[in-house]
Amino acid sequence: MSYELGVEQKMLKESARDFFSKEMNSALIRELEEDEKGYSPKIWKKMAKIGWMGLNVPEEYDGAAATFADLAAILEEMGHAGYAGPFFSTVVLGSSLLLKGGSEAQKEALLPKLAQGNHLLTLAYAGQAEPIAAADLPLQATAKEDGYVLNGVSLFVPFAHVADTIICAARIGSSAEEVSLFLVPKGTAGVAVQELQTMAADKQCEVVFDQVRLSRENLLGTAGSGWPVLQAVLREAAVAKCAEMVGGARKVLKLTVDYAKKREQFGRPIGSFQAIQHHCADMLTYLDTSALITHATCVQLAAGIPCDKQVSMCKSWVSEANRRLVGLGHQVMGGFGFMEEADLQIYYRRAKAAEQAYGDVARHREIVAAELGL
Amino acid sequence: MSYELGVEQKMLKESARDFFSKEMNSALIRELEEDEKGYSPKIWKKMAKIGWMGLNVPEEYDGAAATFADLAAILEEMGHAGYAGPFFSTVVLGSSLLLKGGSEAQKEALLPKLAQGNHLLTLAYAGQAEPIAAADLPLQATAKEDGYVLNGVSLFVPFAHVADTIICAARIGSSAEEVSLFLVPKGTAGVAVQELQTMAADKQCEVVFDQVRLSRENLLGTAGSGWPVLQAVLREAAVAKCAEMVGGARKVLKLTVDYAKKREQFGRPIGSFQAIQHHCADMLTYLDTSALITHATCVQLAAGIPCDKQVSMCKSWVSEANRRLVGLGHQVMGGFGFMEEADLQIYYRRAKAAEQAYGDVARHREIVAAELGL
Amino acid sequence: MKIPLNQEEQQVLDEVRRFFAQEITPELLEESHHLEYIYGGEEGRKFVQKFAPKGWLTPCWPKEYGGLETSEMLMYAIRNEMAYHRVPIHFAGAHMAGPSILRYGTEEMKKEYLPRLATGEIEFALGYSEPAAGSDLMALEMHAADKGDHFLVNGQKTFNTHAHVADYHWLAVRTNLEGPKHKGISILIVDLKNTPGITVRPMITMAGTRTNEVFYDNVKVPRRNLVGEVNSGFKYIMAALDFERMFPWGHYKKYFEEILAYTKTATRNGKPLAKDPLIRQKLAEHATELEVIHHLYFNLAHLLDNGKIPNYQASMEKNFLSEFEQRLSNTAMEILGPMGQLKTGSKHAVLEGFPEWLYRWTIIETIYGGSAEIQRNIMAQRGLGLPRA
Amino acid sequence: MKIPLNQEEQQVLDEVRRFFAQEITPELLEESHHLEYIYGGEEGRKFVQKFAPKGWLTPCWPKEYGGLETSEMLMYAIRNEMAYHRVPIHFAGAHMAGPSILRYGTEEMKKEYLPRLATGEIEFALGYSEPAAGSDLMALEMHAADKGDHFLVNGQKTFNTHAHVADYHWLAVRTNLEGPKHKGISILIVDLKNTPGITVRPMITMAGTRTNEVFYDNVKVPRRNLVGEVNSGFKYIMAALDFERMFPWGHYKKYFEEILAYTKTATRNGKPLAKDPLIRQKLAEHATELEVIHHLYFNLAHLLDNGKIPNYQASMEKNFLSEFEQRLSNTAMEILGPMGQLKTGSKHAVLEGFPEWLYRWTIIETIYGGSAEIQRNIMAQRGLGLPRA
Repeated sequence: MSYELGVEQKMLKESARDFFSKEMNSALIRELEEDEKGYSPKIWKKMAKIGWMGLNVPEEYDGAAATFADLAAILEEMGHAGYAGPFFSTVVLGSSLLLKGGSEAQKEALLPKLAQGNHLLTLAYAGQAEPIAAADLPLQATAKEDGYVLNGVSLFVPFAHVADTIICAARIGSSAEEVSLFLVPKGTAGVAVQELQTMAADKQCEVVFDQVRLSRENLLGTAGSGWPVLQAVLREAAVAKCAEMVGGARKVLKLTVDYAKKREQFGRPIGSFQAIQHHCADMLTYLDTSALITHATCVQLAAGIPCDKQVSMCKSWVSEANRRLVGLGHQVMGGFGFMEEADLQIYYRRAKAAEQAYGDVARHREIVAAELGL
Repeated sequence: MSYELGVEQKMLKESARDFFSKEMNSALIRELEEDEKGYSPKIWKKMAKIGWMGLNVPEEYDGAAATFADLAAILEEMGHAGYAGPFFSTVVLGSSLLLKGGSEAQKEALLPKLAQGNHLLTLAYAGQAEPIAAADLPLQATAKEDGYVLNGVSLFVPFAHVADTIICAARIGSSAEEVSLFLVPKGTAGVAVQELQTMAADKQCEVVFDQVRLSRENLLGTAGSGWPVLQAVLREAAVAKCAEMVGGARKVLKLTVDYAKKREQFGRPIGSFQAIQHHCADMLTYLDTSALITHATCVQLAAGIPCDKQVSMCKSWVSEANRRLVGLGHQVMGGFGFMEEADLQIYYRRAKAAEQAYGDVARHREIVAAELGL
Repeated sequence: MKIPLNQEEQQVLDEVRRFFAQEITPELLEESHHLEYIYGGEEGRKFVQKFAPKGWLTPCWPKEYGGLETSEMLMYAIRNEMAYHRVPIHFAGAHMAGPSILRYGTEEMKKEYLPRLATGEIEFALGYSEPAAGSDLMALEMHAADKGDHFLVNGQKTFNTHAHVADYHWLAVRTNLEGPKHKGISILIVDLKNTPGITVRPMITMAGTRTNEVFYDNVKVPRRNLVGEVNSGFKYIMAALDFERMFPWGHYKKYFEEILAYTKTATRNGKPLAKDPLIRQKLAEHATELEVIHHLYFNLAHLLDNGKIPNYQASMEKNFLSEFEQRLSNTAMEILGPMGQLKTGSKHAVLEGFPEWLYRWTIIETIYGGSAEIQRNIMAQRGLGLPRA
Repeated sequence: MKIPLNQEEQQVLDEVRRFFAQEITPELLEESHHLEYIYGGEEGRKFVQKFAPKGWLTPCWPKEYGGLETSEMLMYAIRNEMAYHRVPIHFAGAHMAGPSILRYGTEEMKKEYLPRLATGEIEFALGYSEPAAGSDLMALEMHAADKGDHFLVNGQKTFNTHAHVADYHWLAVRTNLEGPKHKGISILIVDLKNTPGITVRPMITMAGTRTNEVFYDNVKVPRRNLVGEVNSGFKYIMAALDFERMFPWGHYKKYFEEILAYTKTATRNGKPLAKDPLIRQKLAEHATELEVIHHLYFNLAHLLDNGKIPNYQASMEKNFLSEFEQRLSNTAMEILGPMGQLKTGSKHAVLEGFPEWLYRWTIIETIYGGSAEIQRNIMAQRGLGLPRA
């Protein structure tokens, strides 16, 4: 691997930066936090037109066949800009699930629509906690002659309230071999979606499955194949979150340093005080290390190299570094930073949500420990 | 409790400070680290003459019948001065074991001699780790018709190489009710003592018991009564170590602040740099909090109030605070502080030894957790 | 750990506890939380005016001004009990303006304000910070022109947290434009509700709580409302900051107990949280930190009761507590996992959504009332005598 | 994580590894440890002079001076491999004086020193610090009077770590007593073994390692030994510090692996350490930190290979690594418990007594080569453009 982005990634990243600097702004971020949908369909359409929804979709399904590292470049800029919307759930989760687990027919049916931005997806798999083993999955499937009946409550399902299809992981028994993924179209009887109010105002939902009848055609791929597909997608999601966090961290450091240079107290810029300088130096360290490890992990994922340990090192490191970085930003920006109108506090709330998503720090460290042979 | 020492404790403390400022010095500390005995018999005699060995011995055994808080006042000054010697093993461990566990005859036989400074004691109970349950004790006792046979290797026994009597904890089975304490006089056949070389050069020893035959008279108190006595003494020892650490921390902060005021770089005292000031402020916080919690815990111990949780909070807090304080001291004093000739490094090495003695941080936190009902 | 009170004082504290057990209503708690525990709301006033007349709000004040002439220790104990019960706890009047009036005010001023402060009848808002004067209070610019029998005040304040609920403003103004900055500041008492020319505008924090910016436009303040000597205000502010830097911590004891109780019953993926060694270590560590805070806090009372003014010790308590709050809030989020991010009122919210609110709120705490950096400067310079840069 | 090398370079690295596997002797390891991994001891010279002539010590140097003209990446990789194998790793000549001579020296000087540095034949000692000039290098006072064909040097240096084993001194002296301090410093090369008037005295650190104070008493240094321009020394020092701030970290990878292996087999009170969740978390954290260091380190090579001079990045790598070392050492002590305090040679000593030595040694690491505070200043000022005070 190189320590630099490839030419194409750089271009992608720059165009994404341009796009979001035009389309996103502080007022819109706040508006979307209050908005029922939680995203701007107008921006969504523009993004689709550029081709970002189909970024990691193969060309045969009208996608751009880009690598995971390319996708990460866009995600970083989304994190930087404070973008909110169903991109992560549709592209990082949805298209990847379809690609890794779907039948040819399912791919043909859904991927082109998705790539055009006309089909929103999401994934329901967690209950009150991140499931570690198959037995922890909150959704239970019962096999019937003509298909399956699903029951249970899944929580923290991003943008389920607007998704055209919810892909859900359900278990028949308690072993990994008994987990299947299902495609659940919007409006399926027995499915109730309700938004949760979360700190990051990020449209995580409760999805209740009450005697939901699904046919075999709703199975993503084949019965019993769900667990490894789910795990593979969750690993990518963890790293994708890191890319978002790196972008956010970069923005926070910029906000902070700009403030420290401008704000004067005791007759000089506060950025000339050693305590402030050292906070900023630590922030820079958190940012650079997060960017380095995320880049390296993306490269491995993109190359298809097995890298469970690497993924968990990345997610645990970036989650913690980012939380600390934003905390230091607040310490530097003081009263100005903790007002609702300061953008900093948005990144603070999102940092915690990102830390908790797809495995928290302790969970990923435990994976690393197991990979170390402990 | 009050947040101030009583009048008598203040006097004790001041006289101890005077005593050690006359008797101890940097050169002597270094000499004793290299010395075979590891202490100065001359100073020992002077301390005995003042009456410190009999400090917590009742008057009927020629002691001063002082409280644990009084003893802590002296220990703090010992920590401050960098005193080295068998005071802790003889007084904190030895006399307390005799008082809590010994028969009347044993007390009469040993306490007056101890109080006069003519009998050195120590305690052997640990193996390669701090024992948590009775089954973890490394010494095994087998009951015979005429007494017991002891086998096993105890480690980290302070000043065993000069002790007149080693009190050891041995188990017949693996339950707490099967633990007995034994008085093992110097020269007992089958007992081999060897100094270990430790980072703090603090005369911790290996004591090997190889078919050591002891009579029933060697039992401290009664058979099977050892575990609770041992635990009570170890709790006191943990807090006594805290008192030592507080004294050491006070000295380290003084060394550091004096240096920061005097040492100039970039045309001004380094103590005027904000980074140095903040290190010093954190050191002050570690010191004051350690002193406060140690004082409060000593008062409770002295009053005989059951306080297992308090003791463990104290030991875990002070151990960590002290380690961090000394580390910051090094960061402030830079190259000057890490030379062999700087006293700071002595406190650094001893801080780690004190942290590990009588339960480390994780061990004491686990006790606190259990006491919290977790 | 017990609080060192004499028997009589202990009885008062016991009585206070019984009173709280009986008198605290859900409406009070809701308002109190909504106002981030500042005094001045309707429910808060009803509640406080029931117990303050017993002398419990200002027990250590002289009897003639509504106190009980007890130790500071008792006052600290009661305040902390109030914090534990999550009733209003931030009294700019009783605990900052009041003690300053006691120390520096004229007899007339004492009689005018102290009894009403002691009973909770009136509340003050602090008027210190300005857009260009945060950590650097000395830089404040709000101008009060000396017009003989009154001052004419113009300018802007920010972060005046009580201003929308308080009756009076404890206002720092510049009365001398020449000479050293710290020698040109005075303190005025301004009737916030009956003085023309004052505009109070809300500023909302990331925790959803309100603070205010306050604009003075040719506001006339009678000369008799000048506290102490003219141009000596900075000295009074510094002394009062020492009062403010004594932060009760009972709410965090309570919060810790709630997390502990939750941990004892909850499971994650079928395993009891209470048996998770990482959680056990963290909670033990926090229990220990609470014990440390207990001593840092009551030691301040001890110093006062022995005729000493805590200064670096107050900074230490403030920093230790506020940094602890952030650690505790983060631990709670770790224990609760994704459930921790649910807000009050959301489906499935745990501990009534408090954890996510506190996770936001505690960020403010290391900044309010003097940032952690300023407190460390104070500890180093006042506590250890290290030289200024 | 793989190191980004091309195929040819990878082959060199593989060859280096094979060489190390065959050629490292216990005597070398003992001397190397005793000398805290600085170059200049007898065994070290024997060893290095076997492999340096292959170009492995200075692979990125021009071929004419003994290099292979490879990337910096390979040099970084080899240095780290050396650190992992605990052979001498601190070369004041090959890695600090050498690159400075390459950049600023005359052709004559290059020919005189570079080939001998590349083969490991000679070693330098840095002569920067003085009693009054530590973090504040600019304050150095050792005086070199310009006598035309030579300089006459008088004064004292401290913390000159290689001075007792090196052949030459890379000496910073004051050549102009007037004007700004940083414009009066020059660099001289001094033959330490054959120049009268030099006294080297040992200074022993808390880790038992040796550094030196060096006294110059009317020492004559030929003018041709002046590096670059007179009075431009401070610039050269700053540039060379950037080289010094690239710290290999292989020894700590090795140490981590040893602790990990120990943890997998050892028990405490009958329970396997490997199953202790606290230990699992800590070791996972450290494994992750090592991964981070890997990237911080090799990214420096990447920058150099792309024509950039790392500066704040070098400070970052130095700080991250040295602070990591302290965390790792402390974790080792926690895992080992009381056994960790046993010294090399003591009965029952674990991991040959390394843990307690490293616990002492790592304290020095956040200070040597520019304290952590200075590095943070650099990151803030050079990396983020924050203004000086």
